Formats: sequence, C-alpha cells, structure tokens
Amino acid sequence: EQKVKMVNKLKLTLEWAGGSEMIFGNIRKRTVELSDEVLKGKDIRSLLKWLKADSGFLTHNPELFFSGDTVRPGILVVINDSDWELCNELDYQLQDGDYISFISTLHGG
Amino acid sequence: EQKVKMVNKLKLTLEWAGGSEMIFGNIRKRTVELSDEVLKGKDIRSLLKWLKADSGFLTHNPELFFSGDTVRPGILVVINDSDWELCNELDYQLQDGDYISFISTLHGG
Amino acid sequence: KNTKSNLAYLETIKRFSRQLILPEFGPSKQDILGSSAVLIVGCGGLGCPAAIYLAAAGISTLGLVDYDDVELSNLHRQILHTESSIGMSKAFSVKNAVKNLNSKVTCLTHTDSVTSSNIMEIIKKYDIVLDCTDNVATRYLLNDACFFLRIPLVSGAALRFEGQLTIYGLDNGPCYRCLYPVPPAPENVTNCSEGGVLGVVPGIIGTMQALEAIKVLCGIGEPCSGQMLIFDALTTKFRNIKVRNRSQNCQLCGSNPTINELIDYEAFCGARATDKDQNVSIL
Amino acid sequence: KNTKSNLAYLETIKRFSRQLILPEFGPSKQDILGSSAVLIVGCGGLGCPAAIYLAAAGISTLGLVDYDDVELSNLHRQILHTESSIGMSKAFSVKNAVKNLNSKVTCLTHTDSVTSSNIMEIIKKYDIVLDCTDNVATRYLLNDACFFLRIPLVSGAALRFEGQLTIYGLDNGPCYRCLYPVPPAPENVTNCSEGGVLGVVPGIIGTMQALEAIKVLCGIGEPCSGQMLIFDALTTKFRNIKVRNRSQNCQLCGSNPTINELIDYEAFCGARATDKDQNVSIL
Ligand SMILES: [Zn+2]
Ligand SMILES: [Zn+2]
Repeated sequence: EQKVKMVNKLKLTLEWAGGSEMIFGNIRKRTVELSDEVLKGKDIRSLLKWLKADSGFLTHNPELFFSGDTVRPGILVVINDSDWELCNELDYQLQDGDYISFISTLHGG
Repeated sequence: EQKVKMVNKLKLTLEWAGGSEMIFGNIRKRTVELSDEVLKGKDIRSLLKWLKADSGFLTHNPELFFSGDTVRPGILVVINDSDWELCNELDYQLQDGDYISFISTLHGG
Repeated sequence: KNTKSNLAYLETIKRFSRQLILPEFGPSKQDILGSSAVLIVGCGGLGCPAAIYLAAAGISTLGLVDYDDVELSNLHRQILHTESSIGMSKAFSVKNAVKNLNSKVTCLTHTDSVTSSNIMEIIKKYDIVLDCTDNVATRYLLNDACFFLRIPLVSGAALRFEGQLTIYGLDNGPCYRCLYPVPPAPENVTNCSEGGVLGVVPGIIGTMQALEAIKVLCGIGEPCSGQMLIFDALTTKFRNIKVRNRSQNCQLCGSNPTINELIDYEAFCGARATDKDQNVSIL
Repeated sequence: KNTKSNLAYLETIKRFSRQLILPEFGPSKQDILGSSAVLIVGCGGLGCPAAIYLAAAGISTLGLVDYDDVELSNLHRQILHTESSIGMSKAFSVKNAVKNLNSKVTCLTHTDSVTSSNIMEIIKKYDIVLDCTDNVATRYLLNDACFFLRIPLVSGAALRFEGQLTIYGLDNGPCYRCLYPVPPAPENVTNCSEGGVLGVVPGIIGTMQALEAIKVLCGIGEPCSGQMLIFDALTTKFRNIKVRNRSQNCQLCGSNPTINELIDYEAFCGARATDKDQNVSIL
C-alpha cells in the first residue's frame, strides 16, 4: 500500500501600492504558490511571517513594512478588494486565488 | 421510472451605459435568469432577440438600440470586460454568471 | 420683479444650462450648490482643481486655507497659480482665479496655519470640508474637528504616480481614525517635496474631490464613502476598495470615545503640520 | 556658459523639481516633454484641463484648435476661460491661461474649423493629437488624418455623468474606425448642449488625456491603448474594457484599405462638424 502525502498549494497574487512596493524590490505584483508546510496556519499571519522571513522579496529594513506580527500603521491590507478588517484580519483563512494588496496610505497633495 | 426534464438556467447581469440605459427604462443594471427555452441558441444573438421582443425592458423605439439582429452602430457590446469582437460577437456562447454591458459611445466634450 | 434681478436670474440659467438640463441635477440641485459653503484646506495640487471646478459649478462660498506662498516649484501641478503670483499667498492666488471664472463666488481666505485653537471657528461655517493637505498631522486635525461638528470630510491624496480618494464621517461611514488609529512613524511618511508627484495625479484626484463634494451636497449618486478609490497613473487603473465600517473601538467616533476634544496633533504624529519639512525628528 | 542660460537652467530644475525626482520620470523625460508638440483639438471641457496640465508639465509646444468663441454657458466646465474672455476666441483664451502659468510654452492657435482641406497641414507638426471635440464628424476626420501621418490620437469624451478615454492608432492598437466602422445615425448622437454634462466629468477625462499624452511621449507606464476606460461619476466607478485589436477588415488601417485619403466627413456622418447644432437632418 502506497501512502500519498497530499500537499495542498495555494496560489496567491500579492500586490504592493502607495510606496510599500519599494520595500519589496520595487515590484508591484507577484504571483506565488505556497504549500501548507510553508504557510502553517493558512492565514494572513503566516503569510506575513513568510514574507518577512522566507520570501526573499524584502530588500529594505523590515520595520518599514512590518510591526510585530502585523503590518505597520498606515498600511492597509486588502483581501480581494475588501479591507482586511472586514475579513478577520490576521486570522483570515487564505483561499486559492486570493488577491492580497498592501496599500501604503498617501499623504501628499 | 421518472423522467426529469432538466431546465438549464443562465444567470446574467446586464448593464447599460453611455445613454443606452435610457432606451430601457433608464435602469442601468439588471440581473436576469433565462432558461434554454427562452434563450434558444444560448448566444448573444438570442439574448438580443429576447431583449427586443420579450424582455419587457424596452421603453423606447427599438431602432434607438437595435439594427437588424444586432445593435446599432455606436454601441459597444462588452462581455465580462472584453469587447465582444474578441469573443465571437453574436455567436458568443453565454455562460452562467456572465456580465454583459451595452455601452453607447460618447461624443461630447 | 426688477430688471436687475431678472437679468441675474437669466444669467444664472444661461451659465449653468448644461447642468440644469441633467434630470438628476436640475434647478433644485443648482439651488443647493448656490447656497452651500465648501472649505478647501490646502491650495496646492489637490486644492486648485477642486476650487475651480466647485466655483464653475456654482458653489456659493469657498473657504480657501493655506499658510504658504506660491513658489516656482508649485507650478508643475498647482494650475491656478501663475508666474506673476509667485510670492503671493496661495489662498489669494486661488481666489483670483476663482473670481475670474465666477465672480459670484464668495471667497473667504485663511492664510494662517490651521491648528487645534483656530480650526473649529473656521470650519463651523461650512457644509463640507475638502482635505487637500500634504501632511499627517493636519489630516488627523481635520478628521477630529469635522467629526465634532458632524461635517463630512472629502479626503484626497497624491504621490508619485498614485492617488487615493475617500469620504470620512459621512452617515455611518468610518472616520480617518477608524482606518488609521495609530499615526505612521514620521520616517515612514513621504510628501510631494521628497517623493515627487506627476502633476496630473493630484489634478485627477482634486477634481474628483469636487465631484464628491457636489454629490454629497446635492444628494445625487453614491458618494465614495465606506470605500476608497485608488488610482495608478502608470497603468491608468482605478480600484474601489471596500473599507471597514465605523469602528466601535474608534477612539474618536466609537462607542466609548477617549478623544473628546482636539489634541496636539504635531505631538501625536511626531511631525510638523507643514508641507515643507515633514520628517522632523525632534519637536 | 553664460549667466542667462545658467539661470534658465536653474529655473527649469526648480520648476519641475517635483517630477524630476521621480525615478520613472527624471531629466531624460523632462527633456522629451521640453521638445514635444501636442495638438489639442477643441478648447472646451476636455481641452481646458488637458492644455493646462500639459503646459504645467513643461510641454514645448501646444497647438490650440477651436473655431468658437467663449460663451457664458461654457464657464460651468471650461475652466481656463473667464468672464472677461466671453466673446474672445477659445483658442486665444486658453493660450492666455497657459502663458500665465508657463510663459515658456509656445502656443499656436488655430481658429478656423478643421476640415479635410486644412487638417493635414496642421497636425503634421505635432507628435501627438488630443481629440477634445464634441462631434462625430471631427472624430472621424482626426482619426483618419492621424492614421495617415502615424500620429497617436488620445480620445476623450464626456456626457451627462459619464466619461470615456482611449488612445487610437498607437503601435498595434485599433483606430476609431476599427471600433466604429459605421457612424451612428445623427439622431442617435447627443452632445453636451443637448444632453448636458456635469462639469467635473470632462475635467477628469481631459486631465487623463494629458496624462496619457505624457505617458506616450515619454514612454512610461502602460498607455490606455487597446482598452477603453469608462467612468461613471454617479458611482465613482472606473472600468477598463479590453477592446478589439487593429482590425484586418478596417477600411482605413486594415489589410485592404479602401479609404486612402481624407473624405467628406460631414456627408459620411450626416451631421455637421460643429459642437453647436449636431442633429441637422438635411445637409
Ligand atoms: Zn472613527
Ligand atoms: Zn482601423
């Protein structure tokens, strides 16, 4: 009898805007495929942890983007066009195909 | 033995813009559910036929919108954000959930 | 009644005829604009287009707030100023342009910085406020003052090739603090002087602030409240993001508010309330 | 070299500093704008914001085309004109406003109607053309002339609460005739005089025409070609619609073109090429 280990993968589109892209190599959009092993809790918390520690995307001081296990004040996390506050924030359970944006608030005029 | 007649229904969102909404009771967006019996060919051609003859939406002279079995010059048909010319025009096979827009071209400045 | 008022009436009809014939607008909405007062805080890249389109549309009164004078480096985006107005107060310069287009508009200019001690007195005369500023401290100040007076705040922002637009404090929509309970660290804030901006971007956002003000005042359409419009000029793409509702936990507009009067916003943000030197580490 | 040119150089640096510091823009793109010529056909609701933002951005030459004079009913949306310019040529009025903001811009005014007999001579001097007109016949005329000279055409339109924006004839993108091979019947065409328009709507679209012209000239970002941006002011929503590619069957730009020179566009459209009386049934 053969044991098949199912590896579930989530395909996500990540987007940075408002200046937050500068902290991640000045690339605005990336598509990633992450297995449950990488994304332990399958939630935004683990996505942020992965972005910070393992993605290799970070090109600047992490404190320009992260604060503890969340994002710094002034960055809006948007899940499929909705403010993450409407979707359980850090605990949101990622779905295959999700479109996650990190939007830095602008103040200029 | 029981015979079940399957009635397939298509749920469509119809949208009018650029002034074409005025010909259809000045309502910009409608959701409709149409069975294959109503929508014979399941294509845009039969949708237009239904809009003209049976929908009950038309409140003005049909010639302001229709021309033969198609739409009049100056109206762009858009299927899920794409020009219908990219999707087989009148022969496009409608899918459940399709978003069909009729956009009258503006000339003002 | 008399020839003079009849003439004025006919002039109004003629001037606004192209919007009077809009069924959703018409004379009743024109009358609303003709008796409404809008405060524009910041007469720069956002404030210029906002002011001129509101004046064109027939607003009764425009409040024009800016402590700053026109500089050459403003002219790439602040389209109401002119080479000959360099050195003049920006608020006066905007007033001149507004008066040239529509002499009927009453313009009230405020050339002091807005602060916790003068803002309430200024904004209480207005039906709606446009945040066309360039710094975080003034954005919190305007938010709090508008909330205390229950005045909607149309907020625009632009930087580099991007713009953002939303309305705070309208009906059950959120306030600025609902979205941003904690101000960003000063070193994470970039203004137009440092980051740069393509001039058309505040042009588009400022014009849209005028649009939203007209919609809110006249009660037409669906104002951009509870959602944020974000614009990327490089790809010509706009997105409407659904934002959170008014937060129960908001320190200002929540159910147990802890902010019951205006505070010291420069201290709160750790940054000066000027467009010029944003990132001051010691205050 | 000499003090005068050094001073001029420093003035340029200062004036455009906020866009010079944008990494995607910078001095090389500023130089492109400083040696580019843009033709604006129609100095009305779309042409006014387009002209002033291009002038602000440092365009070298603006061609300003309008056969019409300023009227009071223009001032609710045509924000460069003034009460004192009523009766003056619109092209001159726009030139005045442009010169006040940026005296370095060369303005060439054209106060005749553009027709098949004069259009080629006018547009051949320009790098890009902005269609800011108000009638179908001129839209076909500009499309065909621009195609013959391989000049991109940034097309804007506004009516009531809606706007549309796209670029024709850019690289492999479609031309106006690819999308609209047959002109609409004159009775199906509405212009701003008849249908009305909220002034901010052409304001937003015209400013975006300036943006797209800057992007095309400088080669930055993704210009709005092969797609159409549609805007609904009542809901503050924009949509990008993917439009057809250049059509093999296009009578103008297809593989077997039948239109090889300019035609009689008023006869083709059954409508006059004026903003004023659109729906003339007998010509
Ligand atoms: Zn709040
Ligand atoms: Zn073509």
